[in-house]
Amino acid sequence: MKTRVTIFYKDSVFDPQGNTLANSLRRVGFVKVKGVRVGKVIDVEMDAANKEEARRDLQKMCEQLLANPVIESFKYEVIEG
Amino acid sequence: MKTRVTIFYKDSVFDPQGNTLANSLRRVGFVKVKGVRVGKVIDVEMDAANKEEARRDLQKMCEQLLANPVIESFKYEVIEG
Amino acid sequence: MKAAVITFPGSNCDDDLVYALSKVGGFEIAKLWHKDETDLSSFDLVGLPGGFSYGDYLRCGAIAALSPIMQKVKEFANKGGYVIGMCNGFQMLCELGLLPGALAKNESLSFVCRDVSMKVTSVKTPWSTDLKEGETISLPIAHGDGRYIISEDEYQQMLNQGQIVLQYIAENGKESPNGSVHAIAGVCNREKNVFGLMPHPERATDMRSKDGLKIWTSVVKAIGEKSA
Amino acid sequence: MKGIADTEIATLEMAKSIGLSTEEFNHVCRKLERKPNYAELGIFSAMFSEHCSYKSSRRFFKRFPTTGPRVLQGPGENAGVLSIGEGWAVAFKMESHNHPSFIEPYQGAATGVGGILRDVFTMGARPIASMNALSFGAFDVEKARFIVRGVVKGIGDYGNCVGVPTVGGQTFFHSCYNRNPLVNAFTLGVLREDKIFLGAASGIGNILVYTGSKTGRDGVHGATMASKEFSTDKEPDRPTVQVGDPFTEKLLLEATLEAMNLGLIVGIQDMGAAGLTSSSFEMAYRANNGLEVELDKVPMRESGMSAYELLLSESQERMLLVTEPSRWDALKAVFEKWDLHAEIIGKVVEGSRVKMTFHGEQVVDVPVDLVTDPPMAERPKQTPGDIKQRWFIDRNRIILAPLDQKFNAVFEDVSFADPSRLVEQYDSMVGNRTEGGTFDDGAVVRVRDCTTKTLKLVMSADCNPRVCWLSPREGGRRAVAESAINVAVRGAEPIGITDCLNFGSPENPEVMWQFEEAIEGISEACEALKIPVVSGNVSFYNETDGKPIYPTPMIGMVGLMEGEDRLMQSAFFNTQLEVGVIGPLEGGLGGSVLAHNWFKRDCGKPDDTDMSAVERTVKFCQRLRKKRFQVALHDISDGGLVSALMEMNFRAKFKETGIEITVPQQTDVDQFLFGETCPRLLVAYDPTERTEIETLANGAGVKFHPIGQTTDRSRLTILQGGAKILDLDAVTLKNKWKEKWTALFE
Ligand SMILES: Nc1ncnc2c1ncn2[C@@H]1O[C@H](COP(=O)(O)OP(=O)(O)O)[C@@H](O)[C@H]1O
Ligand SMILES: [Mg+2]
Repeated sequence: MKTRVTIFYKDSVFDPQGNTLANSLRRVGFVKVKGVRVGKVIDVEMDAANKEEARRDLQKMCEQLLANPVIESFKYEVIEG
Repeated sequence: MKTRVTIFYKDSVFDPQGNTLANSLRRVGFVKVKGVRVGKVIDVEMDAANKEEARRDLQKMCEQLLANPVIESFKYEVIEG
Repeated sequence: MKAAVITFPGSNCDDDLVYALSKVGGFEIAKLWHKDETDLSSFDLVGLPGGFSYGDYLRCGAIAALSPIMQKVKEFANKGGYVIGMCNGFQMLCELGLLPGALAKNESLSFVCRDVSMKVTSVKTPWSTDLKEGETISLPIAHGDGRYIISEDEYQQMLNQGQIVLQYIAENGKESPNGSVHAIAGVCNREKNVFGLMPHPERATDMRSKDGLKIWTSVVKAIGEKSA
Repeated sequence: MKGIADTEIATLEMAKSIGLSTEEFNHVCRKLERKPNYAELGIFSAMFSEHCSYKSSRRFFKRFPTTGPRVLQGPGENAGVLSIGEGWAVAFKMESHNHPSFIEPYQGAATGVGGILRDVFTMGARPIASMNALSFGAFDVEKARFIVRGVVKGIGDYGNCVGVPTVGGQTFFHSCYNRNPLVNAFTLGVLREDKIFLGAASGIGNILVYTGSKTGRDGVHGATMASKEFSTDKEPDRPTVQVGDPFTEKLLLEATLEAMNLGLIVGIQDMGAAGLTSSSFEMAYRANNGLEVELDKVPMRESGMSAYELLLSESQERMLLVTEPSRWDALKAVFEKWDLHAEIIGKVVEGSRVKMTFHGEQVVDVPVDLVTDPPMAERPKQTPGDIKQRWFIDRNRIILAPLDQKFNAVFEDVSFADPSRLVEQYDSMVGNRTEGGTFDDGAVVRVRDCTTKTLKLVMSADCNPRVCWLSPREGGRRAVAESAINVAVRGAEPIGITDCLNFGSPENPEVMWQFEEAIEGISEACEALKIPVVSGNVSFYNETDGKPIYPTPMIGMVGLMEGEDRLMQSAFFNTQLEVGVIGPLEGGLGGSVLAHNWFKRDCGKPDDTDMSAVERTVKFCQRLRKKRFQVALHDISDGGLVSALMEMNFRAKFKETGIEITVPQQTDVDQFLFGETCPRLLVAYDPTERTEIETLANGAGVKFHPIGQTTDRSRLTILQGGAKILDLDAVTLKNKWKEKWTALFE
């Protein structure tokens, strides 16, 4: 089963990388760029019995290992059964 | 307009981060994990006139800056108009 | 001889390079700012220094590759001018397309700084005539993204053309400190006037090791021959 | 507290909820002759916090010797400054980032490095070397990994990116830090003696300029948080974690130094703890002037921010500076060159008040000294009732045990490990100033900036918390003595220190006792060595659930040497050396690694350091260097002589190096091998030079005894009366030592 986790800094947390990237994009001509946030995307391939189980596991993985709850927020989805 | 770019190493490029994460996940008990790939997700907020224009700009951004075609592949989408 | 050292926002080995070049002697050194669009044709050598241009955000060297001065660097290189990039400068040269391949995160996922041994693979470049083929030299490395990636075909081709200049020597059971393909530490373009390497020859001219000096004396010789 | 207007009149409840005591609130109301509003209350709450006010500690600083011929700037500024000759000077300081690093190890440690770098470059100095002193909880790989890795990566990523080499430090594991890790960061910079910049808002009519990153809500109330202890049952109110942006820091560093060079800056201070509040009030205070600030002008990252938030935000990489109006255009141009935004946010005025407006309303109007001179706290102190029990050490249980067990107890100690896997994550060479042999005793950095003479700086950060817990006075003394010796073994003269005093809650009388004792010890030692304390930092409230950490007065020592000669290093440089002890043959076991691991608790009374012996030893080392003897020198500290020997052996370049020593007659084996009295050194030299070294030692008034030699048999052999009492394979030992910390980083 193909699943995907996306992790970003929480909205209240400053994202220096996104900030620098937005400035750089504007500088090279993409003047319509208003803001950029950079995060991680983690594609996890797993042998889950069903989507429910996959989601339960993903939730736990995010809490335990993939994301840092102090500064990050996460989302996950099953892409393909 | 909210848009999202996702960038991964090409399949031919070894992804040490994904590899380490897969091992760690299995070590802490997620034995069903078969493989992990880690990439970047870049949310770009922009003032495009329409989705077409946004896509054109995203394509250019990826080619010029966001992705390195030697080792990476990219995808983009308009999330919300 | 005139050398240009280009400073980008976040460069931090620019002064180290100036120091090394002044140690080598004979250079009139100009520090240029990345926004300058100076014509470089009066220079004999252009150096892209190490550091963290733009904080290494997004990809090392990627944002710097879009700096205004980079078009001039490209023109200079395409006309045969000598260009060297160390560490972050190497990353910029790959991002610019002046060198083949790309540099990815170290396999260990950690930054690594130490003196490492490497073998001289090709002496048929302007950068390595003062070295001996097969010789082992020691240079410091300090990087988190030094894993050089290139296809096997390209590697073979580059090897045959003498473009593979330096390769790490296995240590502690690891083929290289960063996981580079074929333990590659430094490469040239086909014409050999552009050289990129992850180690820091500019940090090895006096105190720790003097092996870096030979790279500089090699190119000084090449410059002399060219103008003769 | 959300939803309270900046101008709402404060109540006692509000004051208490943000950390002010009833007395403090009343003091403010009395002096103001009115109740403060909410924005003003925020200012008092932050500035009266222990972290900013030093209310429990300040009165003790008088004890420190702070003067001397080299002192150009003592405590009281962003960093201390010492002259190093030839018109050059060094600015340095150490600072803690303990609480933030516990909450988010990576960002906490990273922003700690950012803060100390700014403290140094605001003085006009270019940072050329950093150190970090880390104390972690018990070495349990699974638990420790997250924090150790995060902290180390945070320090590395920040310092590496800015391009300041990390050249030294200390790493220590002990269960007393289980929930209170310590992250102390030290930075040293070089500057011209006559170009020292101060954090003073001088010159009526001058403008107040904000530059660097924009202000967000991050870390609102960080200073108050650092002044509270943690509790396990209640999640503390956590302010938004501050994220470090080393790239912006680098730009700020370059732009600031460039502006200083062009004469565009009158006064400058970074916005660290308590952000805009502390920087503006402290700058006004130092210049004896008032300020008028328009808060609407502060560049904001988030919308809808209140004055309260703008005042208390601890967003990173921000600077406040004062300049003449005529320099504004030039100043702005410098910052713009470096892609930084600068904004005029106010001006320097006569008088002694800071007034701030926001959205057209006056939100702050308070006297400067009411904020900067908070009421001091008189904390009671008390000697721990169990100190005598702590000093008890059951010697019989040690004496009767087999030597190999004792050796193992010391060898297996987790703090006795090859630090490579950790320190290689730091760029230790950027700047082309670092000499080889970094991370072995004192780190040597060349002041390349000075071209008229070869000047080298040697630095070391030291503290032995075990000793501090058993005897805080000796702990303070020994931290100074050991760091002085670490600097001396490379041949340098110690010239000054900075300190970072990490303790539990000052409301605990035993902690106050520890604090005062440690300061006494540091001061005695500095007086004996005739070196000043030029800067420092106090971190209280390092405790969880009422359990304080061991007192940890970390010392950052700076030494100076001149001339271009061979460096003394600690590694054995060949296999035919003779090895000798400088100092007493026996050391005390009180507070030793052996006692700790043997009894599973820290015990015994640590021997008092003989400071005059330290002074003589320092001189001896300097003379060794002057005589150009090729020697390896290493101090004996944690783990005693045996550990020091192994380190000299393991650091040797050649695999087969071994060592064979003999326990001298009438010497207690345990005290000889494992005792930790200070000062003791090991010296290795070519046997032909023995008499000369002996003469030198006699002349310097230090004891010297040859005890053995290096060999090419790669064994660690200890003989007594001709019999081998220990004989181990040195390669196996070395491999274990090398691998000890590997798992933390995999
Ligand atoms: N333990 C100490 N020893 C000597 N000086 C100290 C000590 N603690 C603080 N100081 C001095 O008091 C001043 C304020 O320190 P601090 O609040 O840590 O600075 P900052 O405002 O940069 O955080 C500094 O000049 C510092 O050198
Ligand atoms: Mg400060």
